[in-house]
Amino acid sequence: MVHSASSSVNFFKASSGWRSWLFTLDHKRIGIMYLVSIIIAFGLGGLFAMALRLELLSPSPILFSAKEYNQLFTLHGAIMTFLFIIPSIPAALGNFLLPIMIGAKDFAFPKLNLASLHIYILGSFFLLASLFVGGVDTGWTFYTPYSVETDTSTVMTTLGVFILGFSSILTGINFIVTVHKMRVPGLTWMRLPLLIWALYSTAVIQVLATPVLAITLMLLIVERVFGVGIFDPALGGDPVLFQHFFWFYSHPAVYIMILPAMGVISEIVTTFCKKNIFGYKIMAASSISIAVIGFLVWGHHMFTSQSPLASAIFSFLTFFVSIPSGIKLFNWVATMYRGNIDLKTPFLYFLAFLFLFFIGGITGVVLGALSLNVHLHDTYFVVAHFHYVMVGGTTIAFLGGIHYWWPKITGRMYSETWARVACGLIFLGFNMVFLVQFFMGSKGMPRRYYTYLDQFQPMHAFSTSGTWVLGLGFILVVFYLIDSLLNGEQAPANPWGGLTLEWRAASPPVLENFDTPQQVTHDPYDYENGSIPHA
Amino acid sequence: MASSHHIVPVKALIGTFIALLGLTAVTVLVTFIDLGPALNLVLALLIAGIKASLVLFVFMALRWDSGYNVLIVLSSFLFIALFAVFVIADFAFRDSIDPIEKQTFGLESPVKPLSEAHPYNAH
Amino acid sequence: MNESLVEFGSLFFSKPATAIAGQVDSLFTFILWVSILLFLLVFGAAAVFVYKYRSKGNTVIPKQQWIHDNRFELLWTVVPFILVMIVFVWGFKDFFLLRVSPSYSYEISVTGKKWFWVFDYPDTGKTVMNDLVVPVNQPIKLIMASEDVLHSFYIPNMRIKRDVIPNRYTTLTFTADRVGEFTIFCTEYCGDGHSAMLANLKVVSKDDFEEWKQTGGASDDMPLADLGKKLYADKMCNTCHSLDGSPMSGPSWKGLYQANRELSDGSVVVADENYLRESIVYPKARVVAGYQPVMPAYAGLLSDREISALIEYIKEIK
Amino acid sequence: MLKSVPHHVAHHFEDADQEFDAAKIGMWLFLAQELLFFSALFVGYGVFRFLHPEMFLHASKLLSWKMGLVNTMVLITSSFTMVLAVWMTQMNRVRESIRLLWATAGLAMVFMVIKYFEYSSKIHHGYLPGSWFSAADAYEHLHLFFTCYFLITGLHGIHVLIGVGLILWLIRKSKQGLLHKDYYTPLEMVGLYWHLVDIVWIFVFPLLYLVG
Repeated sequence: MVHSASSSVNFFKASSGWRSWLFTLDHKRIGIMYLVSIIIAFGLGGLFAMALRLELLSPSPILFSAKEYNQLFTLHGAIMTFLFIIPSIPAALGNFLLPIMIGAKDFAFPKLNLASLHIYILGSFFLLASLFVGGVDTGWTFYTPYSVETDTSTVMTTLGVFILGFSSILTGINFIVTVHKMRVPGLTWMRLPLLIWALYSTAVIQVLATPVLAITLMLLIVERVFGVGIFDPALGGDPVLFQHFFWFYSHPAVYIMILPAMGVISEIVTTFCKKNIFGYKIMAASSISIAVIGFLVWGHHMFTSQSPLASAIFSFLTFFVSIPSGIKLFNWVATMYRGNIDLKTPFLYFLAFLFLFFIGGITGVVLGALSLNVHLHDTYFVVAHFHYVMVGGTTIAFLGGIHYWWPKITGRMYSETWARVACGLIFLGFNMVFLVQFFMGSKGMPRRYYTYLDQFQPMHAFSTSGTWVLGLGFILVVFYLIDSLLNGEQAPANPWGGLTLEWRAASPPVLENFDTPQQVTHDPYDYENGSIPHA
Repeated sequence: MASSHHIVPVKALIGTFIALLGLTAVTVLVTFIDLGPALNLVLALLIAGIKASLVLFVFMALRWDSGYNVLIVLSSFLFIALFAVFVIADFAFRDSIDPIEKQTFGLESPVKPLSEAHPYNAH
Repeated sequence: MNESLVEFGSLFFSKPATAIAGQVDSLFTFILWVSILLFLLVFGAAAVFVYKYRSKGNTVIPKQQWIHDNRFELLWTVVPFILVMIVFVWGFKDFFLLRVSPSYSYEISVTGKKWFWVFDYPDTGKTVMNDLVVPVNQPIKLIMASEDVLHSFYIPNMRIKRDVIPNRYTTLTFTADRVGEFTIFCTEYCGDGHSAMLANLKVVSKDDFEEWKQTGGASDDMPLADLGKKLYADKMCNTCHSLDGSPMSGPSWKGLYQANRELSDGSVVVADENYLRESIVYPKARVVAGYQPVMPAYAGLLSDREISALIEYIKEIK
Repeated sequence: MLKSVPHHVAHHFEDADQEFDAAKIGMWLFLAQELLFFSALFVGYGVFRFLHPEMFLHASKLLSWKMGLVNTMVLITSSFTMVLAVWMTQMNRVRESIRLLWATAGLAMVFMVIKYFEYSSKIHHGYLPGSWFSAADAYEHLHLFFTCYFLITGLHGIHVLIGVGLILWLIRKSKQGLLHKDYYTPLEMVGLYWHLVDIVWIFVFPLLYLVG
């Protein structure tokens, strides 16, 4: 057994050596390893994005060939989706926080948790190995028949994604079981922190949707290697069937990306307003309903390829997702009412999230409308929309979460000034890159274009210049966070005055999270009646 | 929480086993009665559904298990059903409105011919 | 020259060229104004809260917290629901109007290939590449199919788009309400030449269209080499063949004429007129070593004069 | 009587019940994802059957429904022996349980042997998926039926083989006395898995072998 007898040692110091990390069963160490991996993946995906935008500075080729450009955007998409956004909040922050926030010593299945990490690393190797064996140029969606006939190494990449899927499924199973069986006494379902509700809903999607992606990619590999004809029009198969299969996972996957972000935002807004969340029950219920409705709307990615009847049904159902998302937005704003608002960095990220998610959400409504979708589908409008949701939503919330729990995870404080500067740069840079893409897209600029009409150049150039501001912001974050690790002052157990269970633990937490058994007696954000730990 | 250890009575197991074998025979028999392809398929799926429920509820002891586990199984079957229905519906209604104008949703093209003697009225 | 999609002074959308396109845009305008209103409400409130309730350096817990109010929660469930349902019905209606084509539509068949478009006019037996010519105020029905991978046929000014799928016909319909020249894009990613898979839509008056059908707009008086230069761009040869010697998907045309070509089966052939002609019409017959046999056959797509023009042009590139 | 080795509850659980319930929910979730893993194949089957109903009718006659029936019976019986094995362990009759596990594994192998004969007959006649199809036949897309057939039964067959491996592992564990009436979680979990493999086959049989 890795765990030592003395449980009151901080988990960093409990044991040492690379084996004590790579084969640990401690959910906190696994969470940190995920965190490091996904930050590396994000850096790589970000570099690809910068290179792409650099190429698009000019309407004619400047840096890369068409093939290289296509491989760049494919890998940018695949890395950001499968290696960064999907595992970002659930696997990294969730792994670290979920057991602590429900007062458990660990996940229900620690070995399974470690296995998920190892599977994730294995899958990443396969995905990245495709870089060295011919690249992959299908776009992250792997649409047939192009993916079947391209001469690049589609099999290697899809195999990587297939393996990564199992990491996601096992994490999901572990999360659900842990929330069901490992809560401390008094922590009823209606007292769960909203992040836990969000992670729980996410896990449901991970378990029920990811296997469909796995079998779809398996079929793609079988199709490519053996030519069984299921997606091959020449053999009577149907390429649109692949799109159905792919989006049956990949649309719910969008909610794997955004739901945990919403959870993080709920945690931040309550703590920095010292307020109970407005409408707890409807917030929890909206997470679950987003997860469920999310399964029924995959066809809205296919309005230009499927039957008009199916399009109509999917468009109708799509609008139902906007209702719970809207409720969340309004409730966050209502939570601020008569609070005691502390404008620290995590709260700034909350405000940035609110703004960007609003734009992402409204443009989602635009795209849900059938007639407008026909015009905007596969243009930069879509590109801008999903970046507003995934970067403006998830990545901003992820950064907010990192800043919020950084003292808890590392036991160190970071520079508040630099953090605010970086937050501002990221917000500014992000809007520079993507706001202009809405205009471009609505005028008809198609996505995945290596060269484009000269008339779009000013807008493309402006967008590209934004990537430099955005990149600078991210680099700044890395710098002051590393500085905080080396020179930061010791963090107290509860620097922000949070009320949820993780703030009762030490910073950083001890080996099995708490020295003494915990008990919950109040609602998670009941500031009026609950007492702030270590206050 | 009550422990979910439940020992299924052996009689129930044997009964289920016999019922499963019997239903298998029924499935084969109904194939040889021609009820039209749709009804045959529905019947085959219905019998398979009963057999699957027997296995689920008795052999897998779902009947005595917690409600949550029942929910997991039911929701996965529900999602599979929706998956199948939507995809097949898409294939069934492909291009259904393009050739027809007035019959579908009472729609009429907003475009009116400039004159009755239209040069391209050939079709 | 095609009409520019980007206009000074307008943020969203290009200038519509069909009646229904304007209708589609008005839904966007509706959503835009509603969301601006919503934005002002939500962020106005947020700004007021941040300013009014910002911490004055203390950690006082606010008393009598407002944590729940059914009236408000109902309000922001029901109002957005009504709004999105309006958007749904509106979008649904226009979507079907965009889809239905009248029975007297003029039919044109469209074939997408890597990486160009072929338009067949069944009533005249006419076939053109990348230059779709249609009469104004006449409903047009495009019957589309792909010969290889997925493509998507997109005319931004008409607000229409539809995937073009191998082994299946999809249709697209529009009625241009003004004369002009517009851009057609491929919007479904289809490989290296995806972004070069452009075509032009020329909307002309009925008389001009009749005349075009007779003559085909062929430039009989243009010198062969000049015509070849024009075709090099119009027929998308430039997607795969460079003029400066750099290899793309296909061999460069620089110094190609009378050069020795090593073929994939090891034999060597001189690139004379006959070889060049064969390589245009049946490109897979003799493929140069080191290249994939990806070029589509242009048999039937180019007239004899056009083939000669291309060969003349190749001769000029040294 | 085999000597039983007491089970230690893992450190992060409160008691054995919590541990057992956790394992069970986890297993059911795993089974749910298994069902969805198979689902795309069935949806693909549904689409092609919808598009080519006569071809499917014709094609299913090319399969031997008798072999399918025998296999169905074999698999149902193996499910029954599996559930009895669990019951025996619950009664602390571990020796009988081991015998029943052997029976289950044996029946699974019988299933695979019949499958082998079916496959070789199809391969012999050229009834193969997609581009491998070489039989002369009246229907244009007949190979699509065999694409569905080989994909679904192939994936199912892999699951049967994994099941056999798991059953052998259980036999070993039982012999070591690790499974007894106070602790039989692995046995019950593998049992659930085995029944799921059975359920999949219950749908495969009428859909592939008995098309109207």
